[in-house]
Amino acid sequence: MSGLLVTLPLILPIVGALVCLFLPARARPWFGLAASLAITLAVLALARATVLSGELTHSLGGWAPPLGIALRVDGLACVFLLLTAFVGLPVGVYAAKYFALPAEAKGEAFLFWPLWLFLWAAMNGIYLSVDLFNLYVVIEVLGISAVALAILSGRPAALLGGLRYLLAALVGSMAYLLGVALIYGSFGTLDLTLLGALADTGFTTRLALSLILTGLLVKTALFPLHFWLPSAHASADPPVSAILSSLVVKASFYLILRLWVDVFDATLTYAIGQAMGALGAVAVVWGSYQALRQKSLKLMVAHSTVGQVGYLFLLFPLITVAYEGLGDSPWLVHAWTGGIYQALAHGFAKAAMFLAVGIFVLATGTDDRESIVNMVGRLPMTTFAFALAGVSLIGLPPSGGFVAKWMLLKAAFSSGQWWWAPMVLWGSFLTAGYVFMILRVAFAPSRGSDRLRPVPRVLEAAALALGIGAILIGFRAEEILTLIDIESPFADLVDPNEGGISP
Amino acid sequence: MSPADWATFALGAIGAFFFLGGTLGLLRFPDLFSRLHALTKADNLGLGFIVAGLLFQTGSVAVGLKLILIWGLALFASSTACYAIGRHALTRSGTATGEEAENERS
Amino acid sequence: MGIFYIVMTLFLLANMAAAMARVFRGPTAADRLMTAQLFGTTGVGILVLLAEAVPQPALRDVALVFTLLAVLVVLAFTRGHTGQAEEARSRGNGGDA
Amino acid sequence: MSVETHDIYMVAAGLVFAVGLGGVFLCRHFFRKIIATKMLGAAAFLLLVSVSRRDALDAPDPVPHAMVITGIVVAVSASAFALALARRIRAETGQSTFEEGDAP
Amino acid sequence: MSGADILFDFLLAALLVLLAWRALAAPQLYQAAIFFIAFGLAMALAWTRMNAPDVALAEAAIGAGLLGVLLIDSLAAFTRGRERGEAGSKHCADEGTRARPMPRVSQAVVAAAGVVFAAVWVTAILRMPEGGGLTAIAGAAMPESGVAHPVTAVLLNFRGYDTWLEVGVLLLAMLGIFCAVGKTGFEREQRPAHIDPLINWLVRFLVPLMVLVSGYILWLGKTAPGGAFQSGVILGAAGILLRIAGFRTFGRLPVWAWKTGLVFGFAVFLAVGAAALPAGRSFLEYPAETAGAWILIVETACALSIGFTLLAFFVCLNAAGGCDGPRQPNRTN
Repeated sequence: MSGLLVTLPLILPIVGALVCLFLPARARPWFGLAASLAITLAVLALARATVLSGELTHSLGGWAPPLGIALRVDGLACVFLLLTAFVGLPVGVYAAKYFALPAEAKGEAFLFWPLWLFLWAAMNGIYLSVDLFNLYVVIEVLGISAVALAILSGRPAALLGGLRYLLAALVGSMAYLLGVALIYGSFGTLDLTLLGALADTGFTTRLALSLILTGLLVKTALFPLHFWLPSAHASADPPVSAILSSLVVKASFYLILRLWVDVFDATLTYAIGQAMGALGAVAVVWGSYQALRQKSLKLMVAHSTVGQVGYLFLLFPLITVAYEGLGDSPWLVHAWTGGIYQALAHGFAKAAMFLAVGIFVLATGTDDRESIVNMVGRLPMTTFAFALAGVSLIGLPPSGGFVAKWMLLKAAFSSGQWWWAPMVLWGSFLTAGYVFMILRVAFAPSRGSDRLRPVPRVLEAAALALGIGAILIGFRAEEILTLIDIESPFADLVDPNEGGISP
Repeated sequence: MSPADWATFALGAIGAFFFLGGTLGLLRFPDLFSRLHALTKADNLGLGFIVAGLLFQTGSVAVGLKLILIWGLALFASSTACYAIGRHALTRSGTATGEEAENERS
Repeated sequence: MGIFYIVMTLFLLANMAAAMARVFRGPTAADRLMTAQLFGTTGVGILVLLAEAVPQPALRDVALVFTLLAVLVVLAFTRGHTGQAEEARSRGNGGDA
Repeated sequence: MSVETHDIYMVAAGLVFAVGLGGVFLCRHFFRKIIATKMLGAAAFLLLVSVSRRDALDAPDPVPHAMVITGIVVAVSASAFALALARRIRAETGQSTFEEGDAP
Repeated sequence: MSGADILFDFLLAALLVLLAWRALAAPQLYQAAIFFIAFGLAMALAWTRMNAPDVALAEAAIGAGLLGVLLIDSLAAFTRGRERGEAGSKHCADEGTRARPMPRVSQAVVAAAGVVFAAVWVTAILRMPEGGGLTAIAGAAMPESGVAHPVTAVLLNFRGYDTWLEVGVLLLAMLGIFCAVGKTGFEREQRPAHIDPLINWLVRFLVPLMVLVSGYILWLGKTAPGGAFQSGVILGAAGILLRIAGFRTFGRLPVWAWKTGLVFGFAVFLAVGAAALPAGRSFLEYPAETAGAWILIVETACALSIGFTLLAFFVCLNAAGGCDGPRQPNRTN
């Protein structure tokens, strides 16, 4: 029975995508939403089984590694599967309504559902797979479906952004594949678990690690490899932007995290960790600064992603000291959970933000920052959703973003790497800058005509649901931490008294 | 070396000679159509002699037939290709020199 | 006999490398395409020789597939260009969007 | 230590990769960029097969061969997609490079 | 290893690098395309030198045959329609098609970076541990795989999940191309072309032969190099040949038929794989006794679908930029 549980998050979206292709356009959203609901239920069942019985594995084709390919579910995988489902569901609701609007240029919107379900399958595939080459194939599925979604609108800007995205993704996956070839040549296996016991500090392994990391960093859009992200994310349709920004970059981040702790822990050094952290810190500052400068709403949110992705990488210097024998301290857990929490919080907040901005653009017909005057009076629900997302991005107290940043700060101080703390704070400060700049306009009294195009309530509700989600995960820290700890590399370090960090 | 080996050796050498001739022709001949002519020599005769030489080494009829099929196909494809290229060059430039203007360049 | 095959393949490979010069010089696209055609035939020659030398019978299948598909590129080329020329001649600049 | 076939192709793989990487960043036309990504793929495949040949000459490791066949098909699909995008951009805007001022 | 052997490998490897470089640095796009096709051919030879005939077959079919057609066909789209329009577009075409000479300083930097990379690379190769590989494990599992050829066993049984996803990538790329091209992709017909009598004759002879060879390669896969992909590509090539020659048979298919053709292989693979789950086996596990038969079914379905998809690539790519000059900007759908 566990076989069915483990494979359903993969099979369901793909079956959904194939069926969607043959349905008439009218029926697609309804079927797509039903499929999304089914996937969410399947993921919940899988998470429950994981909580009850610990790690689950499944050998595909009945062939165990190293010959065959295995799927493995642990706490980390569950957290990301759940994030995808709970962000994907409201975005799906939004998309169902959005693509039904009689907008001017709809492009090939009728392909949204098959592509989105394929993309969902690919993300789930990444969270489940523990085979280096299989991950390459899944990454390509992810990349191609993401680019196809990004160009749905058919506008020239989207096409150009999409092509740049595709080329960057291809370079990334080829660098990854070259690294995998070096690994296979060195160790003769592709299974992450087996490799974890074999990986060494040899020159070849180091080169393989750098190639694989570089490839994945391109896809995660870490500074300075983020050049493709703003144009691709800002030119897509709002639901697609939300998916790309909040979920797709997380999939390659997850993979880096997974390889970092499961495979290359022996190969890593203090210096590599510090370098990743440094890039992250620069990204935080650069992305936030660029976001401040943008006149276009969507570009601002896209640049904000570059900055927020930087936060994720502050995790690496903090967990890498462990491999230098500097200690088995409980603060490693803080760093680990802080990083994962940042991924969750950003996932919800960024989706909410893109959906809200999409509504603004829909209502005013322009992407200009100054056009949203008096939104608080005209579209209060959406403005509220935007504000909630902003609160989480800044890291103000009751939100998920606060928990993430608090834990990262705590880990930075207790590990003695205090220099990451000002980076976290400065990033928050800059984020507050662009969020409040938008809110200032939204709260300003309107000067001219107040006429807006009508916006369906469903769109606003979906954005608000995600905004509330970004805050809510700050309150549900207990459950999420329990899940993260299942088979976590730092599970034995958990101090039960330190577990919940309720604000 | 058996007589069959000698035959392979000799025919292979003739084939190689035609390949050399084809390449030299392609490089040295002044205009497109004479280069085309040189090319067909390599295609038809060069490969033909090599295949003929190899026929002496094959034990089974099936392998021999496959080799002949390969040669036949190459012959067929190259003559069609040359026809297409030639026709193309004629429609393009309208002259038989093939020296079409450098407008492929930009 | 082994050395004979390898010398032959070496010779054909060197031939191929030399023919590259025509791709540089052109001057027409047709010349470049002819060179590709010669590359293909030479490659097929190398493959059938290697099939005997290694020995690896499957290489004959590779050669077969090569010859079978070689003509496609040429036809794609002539179609793209002849079509363009004819089109330009017959109806001026009419787009077909 | 004697030089073996696989050593030669392993080194060639690295060089082809370097050429491809240079091409992706330095070439401006979409068409060349797409070809450059194909070079990167070819390099990775070359390395995979050449490491597979090291341990056995008569019975090579089938796993990398299968991986390369999979990889070739995947790479061709991605290239075809990129070509389609580039052609559409060309048809719609007349543009076949990224604009000046944009990142590569 | 004789000296001549090594010399051959050296020459071929050098040719590979040279062709790769020229394909990217040649001044004109046409040269680039021809060098790239030659590069594919050299790759196929390299595969045979490394005793990988399966890969060589795939490379011959895809790399040299099919991709060559797609590139050459696209080239025409990139170089045509240039004359129309203003200085701006001319500038664009000139800048784009021709490789620009680099400034001296950049050249030096690039060369230095290349030398450093090469040094790092050679060191890594020299220090690579002698990894075991999976030859022995795969060999031991062969009797249960249902086929006699190891590469086919890996592709369709041991690591069937990768292969299934790969067929999915083909389908997905097709959807992507469809997005890129727009809805008109299938509907837009070619101009009624005048079919040249000689080419007509060639096609009538070659297409049945291609179908025959495709079947032969598929059947071969069970015991020797060959199988679904190579076979599917040849099938696709047959379709493309028909298209190129001006036959329009496939353009008239209704959209649902196209969709079925694209999805067919992937769906059959999925169905066979998922049928194992209720029976208590793993996903994509075949019943032990009948594995061979199931693999043949999956392979046949995949070959048909792959052929169909590749043909669809070609047809749709043609619609992406087949016409001269810019298209009407505001398309309705």
